[in-house]
This record gives sequence, C-alpha cells and structure tokens, in this order.
Amino acid sequence: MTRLPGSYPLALLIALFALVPVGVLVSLASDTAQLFDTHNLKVLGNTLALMGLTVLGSILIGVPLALLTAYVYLPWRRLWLIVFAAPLAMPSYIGAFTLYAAFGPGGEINHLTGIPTPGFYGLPGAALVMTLYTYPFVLLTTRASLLGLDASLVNAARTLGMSLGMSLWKVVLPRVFNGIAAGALLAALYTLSDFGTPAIMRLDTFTRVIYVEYNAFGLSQAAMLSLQLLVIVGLVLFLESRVKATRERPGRRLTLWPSRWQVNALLTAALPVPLLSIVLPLAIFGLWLVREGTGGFEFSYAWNSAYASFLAAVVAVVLAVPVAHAAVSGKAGRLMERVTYFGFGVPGIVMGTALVYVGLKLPFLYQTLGLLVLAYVLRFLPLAVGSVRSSAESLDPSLVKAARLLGASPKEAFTRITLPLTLRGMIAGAALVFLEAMRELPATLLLGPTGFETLATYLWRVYEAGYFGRAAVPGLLLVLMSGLGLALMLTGERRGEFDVTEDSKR
Amino acid sequence: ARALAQTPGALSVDDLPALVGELTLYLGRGEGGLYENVLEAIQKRNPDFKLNIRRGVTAALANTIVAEAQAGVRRADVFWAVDSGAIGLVDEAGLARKLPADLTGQLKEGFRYDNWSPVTGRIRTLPYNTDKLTADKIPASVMALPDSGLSIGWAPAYASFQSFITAMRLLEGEKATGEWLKAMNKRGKNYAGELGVVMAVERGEVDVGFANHYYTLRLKAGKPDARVGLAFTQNDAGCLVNASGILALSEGDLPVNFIRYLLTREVQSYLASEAYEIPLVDGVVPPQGLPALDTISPPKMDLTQLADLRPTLDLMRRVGVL
Amino acid sequence: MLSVHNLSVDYGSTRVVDKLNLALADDEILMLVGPTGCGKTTILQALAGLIPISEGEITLGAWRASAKKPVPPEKRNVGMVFQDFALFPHLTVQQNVCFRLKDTALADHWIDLLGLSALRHAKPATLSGGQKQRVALARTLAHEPVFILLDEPLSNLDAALKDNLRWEIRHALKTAGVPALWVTHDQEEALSVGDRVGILNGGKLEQLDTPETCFCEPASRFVARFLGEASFIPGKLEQGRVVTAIGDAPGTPVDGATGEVDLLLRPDDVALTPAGAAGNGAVTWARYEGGTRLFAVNLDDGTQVKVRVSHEVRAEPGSRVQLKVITTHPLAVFNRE
Amino acid sequence: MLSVHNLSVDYGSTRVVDKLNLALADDEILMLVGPTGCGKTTILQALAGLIPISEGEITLGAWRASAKKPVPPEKRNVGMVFQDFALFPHLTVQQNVCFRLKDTALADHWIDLLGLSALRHAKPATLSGGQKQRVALARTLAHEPVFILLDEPLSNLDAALKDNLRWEIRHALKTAGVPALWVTHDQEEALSVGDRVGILNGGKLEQLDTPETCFCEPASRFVARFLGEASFIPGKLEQGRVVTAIGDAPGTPVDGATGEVDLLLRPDDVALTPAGAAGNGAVTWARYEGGTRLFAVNLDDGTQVKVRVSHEVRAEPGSRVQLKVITTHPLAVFNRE
Ligand SMILES: Nc1ncnc2c1ncn2[C@@H]1O[C@H](COP(=O)(O)OP(=O)(O)OP(=O)(O)O)[C@@H](O)[C@H]1O
Ligand SMILES: Nc1ncnc2c1ncn2[C@@H]1O[C@H](COP(=O)(O)OP(=O)(O)OP(=O)(O)O)[C@@H](O)[C@H]1O
Ligand SMILES: [Mg+2]
Ligand SMILES: [Mg+2]
Repeated sequence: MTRLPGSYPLALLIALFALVPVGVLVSLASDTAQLFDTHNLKVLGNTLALMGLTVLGSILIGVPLALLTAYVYLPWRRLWLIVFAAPLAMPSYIGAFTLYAAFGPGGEINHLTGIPTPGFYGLPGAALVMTLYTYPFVLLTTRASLLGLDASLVNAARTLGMSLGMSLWKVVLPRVFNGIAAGALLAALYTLSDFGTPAIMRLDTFTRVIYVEYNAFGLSQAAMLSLQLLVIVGLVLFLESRVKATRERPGRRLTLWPSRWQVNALLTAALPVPLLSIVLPLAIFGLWLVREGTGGFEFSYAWNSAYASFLAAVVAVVLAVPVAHAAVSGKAGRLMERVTYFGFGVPGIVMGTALVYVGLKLPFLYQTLGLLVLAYVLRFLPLAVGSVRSSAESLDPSLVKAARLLGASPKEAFTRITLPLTLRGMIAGAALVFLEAMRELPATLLLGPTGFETLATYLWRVYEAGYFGRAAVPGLLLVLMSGLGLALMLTGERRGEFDVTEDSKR
Repeated sequence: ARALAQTPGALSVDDLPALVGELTLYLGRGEGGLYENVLEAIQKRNPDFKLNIRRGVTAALANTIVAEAQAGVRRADVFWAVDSGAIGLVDEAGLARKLPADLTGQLKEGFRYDNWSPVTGRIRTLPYNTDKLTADKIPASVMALPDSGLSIGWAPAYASFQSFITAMRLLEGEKATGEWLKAMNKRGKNYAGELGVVMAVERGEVDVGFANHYYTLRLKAGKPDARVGLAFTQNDAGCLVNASGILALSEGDLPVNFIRYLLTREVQSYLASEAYEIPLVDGVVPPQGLPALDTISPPKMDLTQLADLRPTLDLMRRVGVL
Repeated sequence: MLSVHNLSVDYGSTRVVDKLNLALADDEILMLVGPTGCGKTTILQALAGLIPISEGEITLGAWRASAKKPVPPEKRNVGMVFQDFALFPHLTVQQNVCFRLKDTALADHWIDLLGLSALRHAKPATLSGGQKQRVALARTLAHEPVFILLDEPLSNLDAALKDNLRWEIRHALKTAGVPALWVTHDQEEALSVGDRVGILNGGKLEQLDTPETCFCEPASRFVARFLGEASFIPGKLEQGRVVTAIGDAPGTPVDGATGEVDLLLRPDDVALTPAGAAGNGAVTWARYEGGTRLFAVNLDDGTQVKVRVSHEVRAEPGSRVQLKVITTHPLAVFNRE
Repeated sequence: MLSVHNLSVDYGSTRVVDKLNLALADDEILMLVGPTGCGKTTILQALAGLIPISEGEITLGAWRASAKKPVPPEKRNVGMVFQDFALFPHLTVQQNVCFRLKDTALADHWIDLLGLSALRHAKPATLSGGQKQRVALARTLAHEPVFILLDEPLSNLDAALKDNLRWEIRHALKTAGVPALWVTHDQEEALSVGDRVGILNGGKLEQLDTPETCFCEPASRFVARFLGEASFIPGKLEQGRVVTAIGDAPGTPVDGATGEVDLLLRPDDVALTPAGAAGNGAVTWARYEGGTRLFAVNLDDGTQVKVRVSHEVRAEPGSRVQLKVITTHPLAVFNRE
C-alpha cells in the first residue's frame, strides 16, 4: 500500500518537462532589475477584472447551454452541441475585430442597415468577446459532469414542490461545481494569456504591457512580467484545486421533455451566442470578401493546420494519461498535474520565444514540425489532462482488480482495461487540444518549419495587412474543420456512454 | 510605371544577374500577399533560386535571430522587417553584413546605410474625418495639435507610433516631448493598432488620428467613399518618413543580389501601386492618393537612431501614456 | 382520490404503458409488481408528471392532467420515494426533511416517529441504508402529499433490513392516512404489505385485486408464476373438483376452464412422504431453507411439482416419495395449453 | 486446499478482521454471512491479495502469503466474482470470458453450459442482471482458478432472478469442482446453498458449521437471530426438556445453560389456533405471505412469539389465540440474560 503509484515517475518527468519553458523565462528574466512597477497596478486591476468578468460570463453562458445540451430532449442534439462548442475554433482576436467592425456608429451594421448600434470597447467589450470564445470550455466540462449525475435528486426536489428552475439551481448545480470550476479555470487562463482581444477592445491588461515590452525588444522585462502573470495563474490554479469533487454513483440521466414551443423558445434564447461568435465574424469577412475579392489562399494551409493539430492532439493525450492517473492517485500526483497547467497561462508570444530557446538546445528539432507539435503539447497539455482525469476518476476500481485476479500484471491491467475505458476522456481531450492548436498563432509562427503556413497564420497575415476579405475562406474552414473535430469527440463520447436506448435492449 | 523614362538609381530587373541557390528570408509581418507576390515574381524569374520564407511578428523574428546567434545557429540569410527598430536590434548585435556601396547608392539620399537597406517608406500622417473637418483645420505643426481642440485617436503601443515619439524626442528634446504627450493624453483615445485608428477616424469616433499613410490608402481602396482624408504636418516628427528595411545575415553575393531585386523599378513600383508604400529609389512614382514627396517636408532623421526605443518607452510610461 | 383513465406512455415509437386504468381509495396501499422493464417506473413517473404522457387522464383532488394539458410535478402535490432514496447529499437529515417547509412541526413529528431524532444533524453519506430509507420516507411524509409513489423503496437494502422496514413504511403510510402506489418486484413484499396488488406485464395490468385473490385465483398463468412457486399438473375438472394423479381438490376455473385442465399447485398444497421403492415420484433436488425444505419432485408422468415441507422431513435427491394434494380450499384451474 | 491462519486486517488503526481461521476442503462451498460492515468484503480482498494483511498467513496449494511476504493477486490463481460483476464494458461477452486465455476451449465450455452462446458478441451494457451474473461466473471459471471468491454475487439482482441463479452458481461450482468462499448477507441464501456456513460479527467468526447445525444449534443469540426469525421464551431446563408457558420441548443447552433458561423458538416450532376469549396470547399483527401467514403473538407474560402457519388459518390483530410448542426435535436453549 505504501508503494508509489506506477504513474508517478512518468508524470513527474512530464511535469518537469512542462516546467522547462518556465525555467527559460526565469533565466531570461534574470537580466532585469525592475521587479514591479507601481504603474502596473491599474493594469493588474484591469486584468483581474477582465478575468473575473470573463469567468462569470462564461459560466453564465456555458452552464445554461450545458444544461440544455445535456438534459433537454432536442431535435438534432449533437448538432446543437457542435454549434455551441464551435467558438472554440475561432481565434478570439478575429472575433474581437469583427465585433468591433460590425457594431457601433459607423460600423458595418450601421453602414448596411442604417440602424445605429452601440459599440463594443473597453472592459465590457473585452469581457463579452472573451466570454464568447471561452464559454465552450465551461460548456464542455459542465456537460460532462451533468451527464454523470443521477436524475432522481431533481425528480425528488420537483415532487417536493420545487420548480424545475429552482431544482436545477439548488440541486443540480452544487453537484457539478467541480465541472464548472474546471471549465472556469481554462477560461481564466485563456483570458490571462490572450493579447489580441483586450488590445482591440482598447483595454489595458497585463498582456498588453508584456507586448509593449516585447515589441520594444525588452525580452527580459517581458519574461519578468510573464512570471508575474504566472503568480496570478498559480493563484487561480490553487483556487480551482480547492473545489472539492463530490463523488456520486452515476445513474440514469435526467431528460426533460419540453413542448415544441418551449424548445423553440430555448433555442431562440441560445441562438445569439453562436450568431455573435461564429456567424457574425464569418458574415463580416464574407461581406469584405465580396467587396475586395480573394486571392493567395491555398488549401494546403488547411491540411497543415489539421495535420499539426492532429499530431499535437495525439501526443498531448499520450502525455496526459500518466499525469491524469497520477493526479487521481495521490496528493503529489495532483501537484504534478497542476504544474502542467502553467503553460496555458503565459502569453503565446513569450511562451513561443521561450520555446525557441528550448528548441535551439535541440538543434535536430529546431524549426521542424516536431518542435511545433511539442510546443502545442506544452501549451495545451492541461486541456487533455483535465478530460482524461475526469474520466479516470469515474472508472470503477473493481474492473482493474478483476483484471489482476484474472492474471494480468498491473501493466497489462492498465493497458487493457484502464486505457480503453478512459478512451472517452482521451478523445474529448484530444478534441480540445486539436481545436486550440488549430487557432494557435504565436508558437506556430515562431516554431514551425520555415514556410509552414496554417489557417491561423494565413488569417493573421491577411488580417495584419488589412485584407479582411481574404479571412473569410480560412475562417470558414477553421470552423468547419473544428466542427469535424468536435463530431469526432462526440462519437468517442458515445462509445463510452450507454444510452437508454441501448439499455432497453435487455 | 513602365512608361517612365529610365532614370539613374532605379535599375530594372533585366539589368540584374540571375539568382542561383537557396535563401532563407525572415519576413517580419506579412503584408498579406503583396510582399508575397513580389517574392513569387522574383522566384519565377529565377528558376534556379529557392526562397524559404518564415513570417512572423517583427520583434519575435528579431529576438529569434538574436537567440539563434547566441546558440551558434544561423537559419536566416536575409531579414526583412517592417520596422527599422528591429533592424537596429539585429544590427547592434553585430549580425548584419556590410552592403556594397553600389547597392546603397541606389537609394534616395538620407536613406543610405552601411549595414542595411531601406526597402519602402511610410510616412506619418494625420488621417481625419472628412465629414467633420477639412484639411486646413488641422495645425501644420504636430506640437500644436494638443491645443487644436480636436479629438484624437492614437495607438501608443504600436511600434510605428513609438518610432514617431522617438523621432520627436530626438528633434524636440525630452522635455517638450513629455509635455506634448501629457497634453495629448487628455484628448487621445487609445487603439490597438493604427489600422484601428484609421477605422475609428472613418467612423467618426475621433476627429483625427496618428497613422502610417498606407492604412488610409488601403481603407479607401476597399471602400472608395470612406470618409477619411490625409493631412500632413510640416517639417516635424508628425510627417516622419520611416522605412521597412532589409539586411543580410550571411556572407556571399546571393543575399546582396536578392536585396538588389527589391530595389528594382518593377518591385518598387509594384509595392507603391499595390501596397501604397513609398518607393525609396529614384524614378518610381509614389502611390496614388499621396501628394508627391517633395510637397511634403519630412524631418531629416537617421532611421537607425529610431532603434533607441528604451528612453521613449520610459518617457511614455512616466507621463502615463503606456 | 387518485383516478387514472386510459393512461398510455410512449418512448419514441414504443408504447411502454398501455391504457392503464386505476382508482385508489383514501389511505389504500396499492402494490404494483411486474418483471423488470414492464413499465413500473414509467407509470410512477407519469403520475408524478416527470415524463409526458401520450394519452389518457390523471385526476387527483384539485388537478387533472392529460396529454394536452400537463401539470408540472411541483404542482401535483404528489410525494415520491425513490429506489436510491435521492437524499440531498449536501443537506443534513433535518434539512432534507424540512426541504422547502415553512412549518417544521410535521417534519419533527415524522423525524421522531421514524426514530431519526439522534441523526438530525448527520449528512446522508454517513447513514446506513435503512436510516436513509427512513429519512426519505420522513421527507416525503412531512410535505403532506395527497398521494405517495414508492419506486422499489427497499430494493437497495439488505435482506435483513427489508422485512422490518417494509412494515415500518406501511405503518407510517397508514398513520399518515395517505394513499400510496408502491412499486416492487418482490412478490413477497407485494403480497404481504399491500391492500391490493396490481400485476403488470409488458405495460398492461394483468390483474388488480386483493393479495389473497391474486395469489389463490390468479387471472393468468403469468400472474400465478409471478406471485410464487407454481406447479401445474394435468387433471380433469368435474363438478367443481379436479382429479389428478396425486389426489383431488376443489377447483376454481379461470377463464371458464372445463374438462382437461391444469391445476395450479403451490408448494404447501402438497404433502410429501418418503416412500422407499414405491411412491409416485422421485426427488430431483432438495433445498434446506432453515425452518422448511423445498423439494422438486418429478412425477412418474414427467410433471415437476415443488413441495415445501418441514425441515424435519428428509429425502435425498433420487429417492422415491409419495406426493398427495392436501389442500381443502379451492385451487385455480387453467385450460390445458 | 485453502487454509487461513490467524488472519487479521487493519484499516489504519482499526482492526476490521480479527484472527480469522479457516480451512476449506476441495470443492466445498463455504458461505460467509454477517451484517453490513462486519468485514466480509475485506476478508475476500485479503485472500485475493487486493489489500495487504497485518497478520497471519494464507496458504493455497503452491503459494503462501503472509504480512511480510505478500503474493500479488495475479500470482494467486484465485477467481473472484464481484458484487457488481466487474465485467469489462468495452469487451464482448466472449472477450470478457476469454480475457488473457490462450486456449479458449474451456471458455466455450462455460459459455455453452451457462447458456450464453447466443450472447457471445453482446456488450455487457446490453445484458440483463442475470446474464451479467452468468458472464462473470463463466469468466471466473474459465480461468481455472484453484479457489473462487464470491462477493455477494446476487445482491444486485431482482428477487425473482436470485433464486434460480443461486442454484445455477452452486451447480456450476460443483461441476467445476472448485472450492469457494461465498459472501452474502442473505441468510436464506447462506442456509440453502452452502455446504458450511460461517457467521461473522464485527470481524470475528462466531460460528462455522453446517447450515442445519448453525440454524438449529446456534452458538449465540446473535447467530440465532441472524439466521432467521427467532423468539426467545423463558423456561426451565430439566433433564433435557424445557418447560415453558406454552408447552415443553427437548432442549440442547448452548454454553452449558441450565436451570432458568431462554428457549429459542422458530416460527414453525409453534402451532396457533384461534381461541375465542380463552387462549394464552393475543395477536399483535398478522402478515399474509402467500402460502403462509406470519403472526406475532404477545403471550400473557409479555413475551412476543412469532408463529408461521398455513394461510388457511386466520386471526385478526387483537384476537385471542392458543399457542403450543409442537416441535419434536431438540431446540437450542440459552442462559437467561
Ligand atoms: N428514457 C427512456 N427512453 C427510452 N426507453 C425507455 C426510457 N426509460 C425507460 N425505457 C424503457 O421503457 C420500458 C419500461 O421501463 P421502466 O423503467 O418503466 O421499467 P420498470 O418496470 O421500472 O423496470 P425495473 O424493474 O428494471 O425498474 C423499458 O423497456 C425501458 O427500457
Ligand atoms: N478502505 C477502507 N478504509 C477504511 N475503512 C474501511 C475501508 N474499507 C472498508 N472499511 C471499513 O471496514 C469495515 C469492514 O468493511 P467491509 O467492506 O469488509 O464490510 P462488509 O462486511 O463487506 O460490508 P457490506 O455487507 O456492507 O459489504 C467497515 O466498517 C468499513 O467501514
Ligand atoms: Mg423501475
Ligand atoms: Mg461487502
């Protein structure tokens, strides 16, 4: 019993590996004397406010949508889920830019229809955009928790005279708190590390300060500031780890059967979200496409994107498995797991530069696809770790015992029982990594092979140059291919889940 | 452009030796397909020439080049940056090779440097909303702008803007620049980039803004009825001509000859007409929509000096602009 | 008074409950039994308003629900006790029972009556199965429902606990004077606890009557088999008596059975005596049950009969025994199949 | 042959199993019963090597495990059937049964014998409880363990299914000729299926003997109560007979009981006849059980006695009845408490 869990050595190795870029940041930052500038206090306030509002917003949108997609009997349930998760595929700066361009006096909407609309800027605008592009994290993690709940508590509350809404609020939500927290964590880290959105929305945040330093060639100062940002990241990680998971026996899941008009009303209420986050950017780009015409796009970019992201997803999941299992087996393992989250909270360009230093230590990898994939893995490992961990947590321990008693060694029991049974979480994790890698930019620019163009780099290129019409096709492709990734994730989910329809065949 | 009589300085591609071999170009900021077209055309002309392009954020590429050099690795043969500050960083690190005098000699006066070559210029302008203003309402001196009563859009975090402040600092002195920034800060509205500034001007969010000239020209190209015009100040940092630049990192003729291609009449006029950049060799017409360069009176400035960003940032921070 | 008229429920295109009719008197306990998947839970959920119905009508005191005009569960004032108790894990026993109650007097009453006073501040996770069960019951009763639904309230408990709890629940229901519909798949429970028993098969009610009637005069072979060990032996019905190879007995025909019939024998309707080489059958197997023994005997005509006798009677598998029908009350008689 | 010597298991500082001694003959089935939390599962897991032991020794054929020298589970060649079956959900029935088998002949044998041939390619999720149970059993047996552990293999199943499966399992175990340790908390199961029964209480074995002995001559009141309805009535033991208020019977003293004693009565040791106003007790409650009725009768001296009689006997609660001890075999007698 005192033996260390078998996953610890590997997990420790991976955690150390995940810390390498942070180590590089430390050595880069060691050049600077300036520790903290009181100027930055206001910026810190803005950063925290943006993070807080974004987390709040992504919970406000993500949780109801999770309830909708998990519990409500909808026509084309899976399609709706894909639609609601799709914003994960869109780079948030694109969303911020198109929202800015569409709304406000003189914006495209005003221009086309003559209707004046309020503009988006500042803290509210940035928080809205960040919310629109991070709520799917909350949606997906919360939905996974919801699916594991037994329906009877809600039914009990309702028969005790509590309305449905109150029952969901008081009986369901407290039990999926950890699922919500897991998603909120990802949303918070994404917000901390994003640069484009607050910049476009004219909000001064930590990342902007870091960027100014970086662009003024103050790399060491930028690294120092990034380390300071990591303190916030660490705090967020700590807070999230305080959320206690309640363990429950899974049971038959709740199904709500609203009438047709109620379904329509629910979908109508939910529709603004995908309209704003997906349809609007594509429409605006489409409009500019008609105005300006297109050119220069090659379909090989899409292939490059998909290929690199796919490799990253696979590798990330492979590495996530030992980390997730270590996290389930003990306190030390949990710490190793937390460590892997750091990469997700550092601004991409700083992280990318740190990885250039790492890459230069491995000349045979430098500027190869291999290093790019490694970079994606380092940045997005937490996405995979989280999903794999939650599926490992719900694994029935007697299955492994049964395998052992049938003569399987611990290793064999792991590969033949534990692994296939956590497949669902692995596929979900792979899908998340895939989506994030598809929209990743700074590491792709810095670390990919020379001449390696992806949808995201092409989008950036034309966006930077102001040829927005050319963003329409890659934008659409990004959404479509990510939809495919999500569909794949849902198939994996179906393999691990036993529907009532399957149940009734007995 | 083709109709133009041949003038000294501007060579034609036909006069250049064929390029043979392989080059890796680090290209700071992509300019969406236009630089691409130029580079593609060069490759098409030279079937034995292979160009590998790595695009990226200018500063990130400069940092990468420095990091590579520290690690004893060299992947880039040529570095083309939109911003002379990045050129300065790499040059200061001692990584830039000296360019032959006959190459730098092709450039207009004031744009000739030993270790790097400007490719095209961009001029600081004051885009203004044509519904609200006319050009004559805009002061001729940038220093007078705070007192003009106009609302102003700017992008202090943007590299070009910081170069402009550096120029002002060198021309007007630290103190005056600081006061100017302080005064401006009361009327300035922050934007992420200068494209955003131009769009804001066009929408009437602000009366006038600070931006490189080509953003306005490109916006008007896509939207001919755009309500935005261009104004220029006189003989101060407000109408500074800055340049994108290129430098060679590896020895040999090939990088140098490649740079020569970028200075040809064909390339320069293409960049002028399509990307609205200002040609820096003689005999090529400037982009449409821009007054002739000699009607504008930009300040005299050693662009390499603009790489000295640190004091500028400190100043901007001190007055609370950054 | 609850009345259910022609209730049908579909899941997609499969009909799970088919034209159910029920009426329940005040304070009556109706047991609903049936094999797994026959639609028991579905019926309860439909009555509680947790799933939509496709047809029919449910009336209970103030409200009337139909397919077109559903009444939400929280408006029905129906109490439900769930198979897995469905206690709120984050609330104490007291908070569970007082859930949403303004006046907690009744809650205290039931907490005391069900012996939960010492556990008021315990969380459900620390309770034993039987205690959880009682909390669930107290919670339901404290809300003064006009009608109670119980979905296999004992199936998650130890055999040892079940027997007591069953009676505790019955007692509590009767004390509260609330009618109840109690679902189980344990025929012993159904027979002993309920005032009436309904036997479901594939979504249809096969019989609905008192336990005695259902057991002694089952409406079908399915009901007969479902309610206890049943053997059918061939016989001839003549003037109210059935004559079989192992004796005769008064017969009650089911579905107008006459002539060549099958007689339903329960294990205690037959006497068994070891018989050396003679006898009319051979023991197939014997099971010790504590106070009794159950024997399966193959008659010489091939029919298998199960007989329960005192544990003092011993007979090894293979040995010959003499069986004899000893019952004096009428037995059910079915048409030969 | 399995032999367990002084086995103790601790969780932290609490001793959960205390100096257990056991020996099992070839192909013997030993039932282990006890209330919830008494350590049954812990014993099985210790024997399987799934948890470390603190003391003692387990020997089985080729291996010997002690606290110092544990043997990993996969080296023990012990089979285990889990309460929730622990079927691998991602594998078909066939793949489950053949898990790690090179030669699948034996797997086929058990699949056929347990009637699973038609389900070979089904996934566990689509099976009924009884089918899952059979798959779990087939999987265990196909691996030819030298010893089998069953942890409440039937507790997750319907009452209706249980009875059949219990016998199917016994039959399969006997066919395979493998000794087995079978944990249950159902006393009926323990008594009917096992060759011997062990009754656990708080980690200690209170009695280990044949079902008949345990039932008729329980080593303690705990055992007596655990194995079935038990009433204790005061009496006097004189020359091997106990004299009580409701008749006398031969007595077997437990723990050397003499003089003033308590006689253990099982519900079928007593006869009940309705007695108008006379009689020696009053009915407290009556339960219909199908073939029989169970009465609780309060004797005039206050003792409660439970009596099981034919369902043809009727007596309303409150009415007077005459009880009489009718048994001829010796009954257990305990020291007055
Ligand atoms: N949500 C659902 N969707 C589709 N079919 C369902 C659903 N719920 C139940 N069924 C099917 O309806 C039938 C009746 O189910 P129900 O749960 O009412 O049975 P039950 O009698 O309660 O069974 P058990 O004794 O196993 O609890 C079964 O065939 C079941 O598979
Ligand atoms: N992992 C553990 N850590 C601490 N205590 C435990 C652990 N597992 C079991 N126990 C305790 O050990 C005692 C025996 O548990 P065990 O599971 O063996 O009981 P059991 O007889 O199988 O009960 P049941 O009939 O409920 O299955 C119980 O008091 C239980 O609470
Ligand atoms: Mg049910
Ligand atoms: Mg147990």
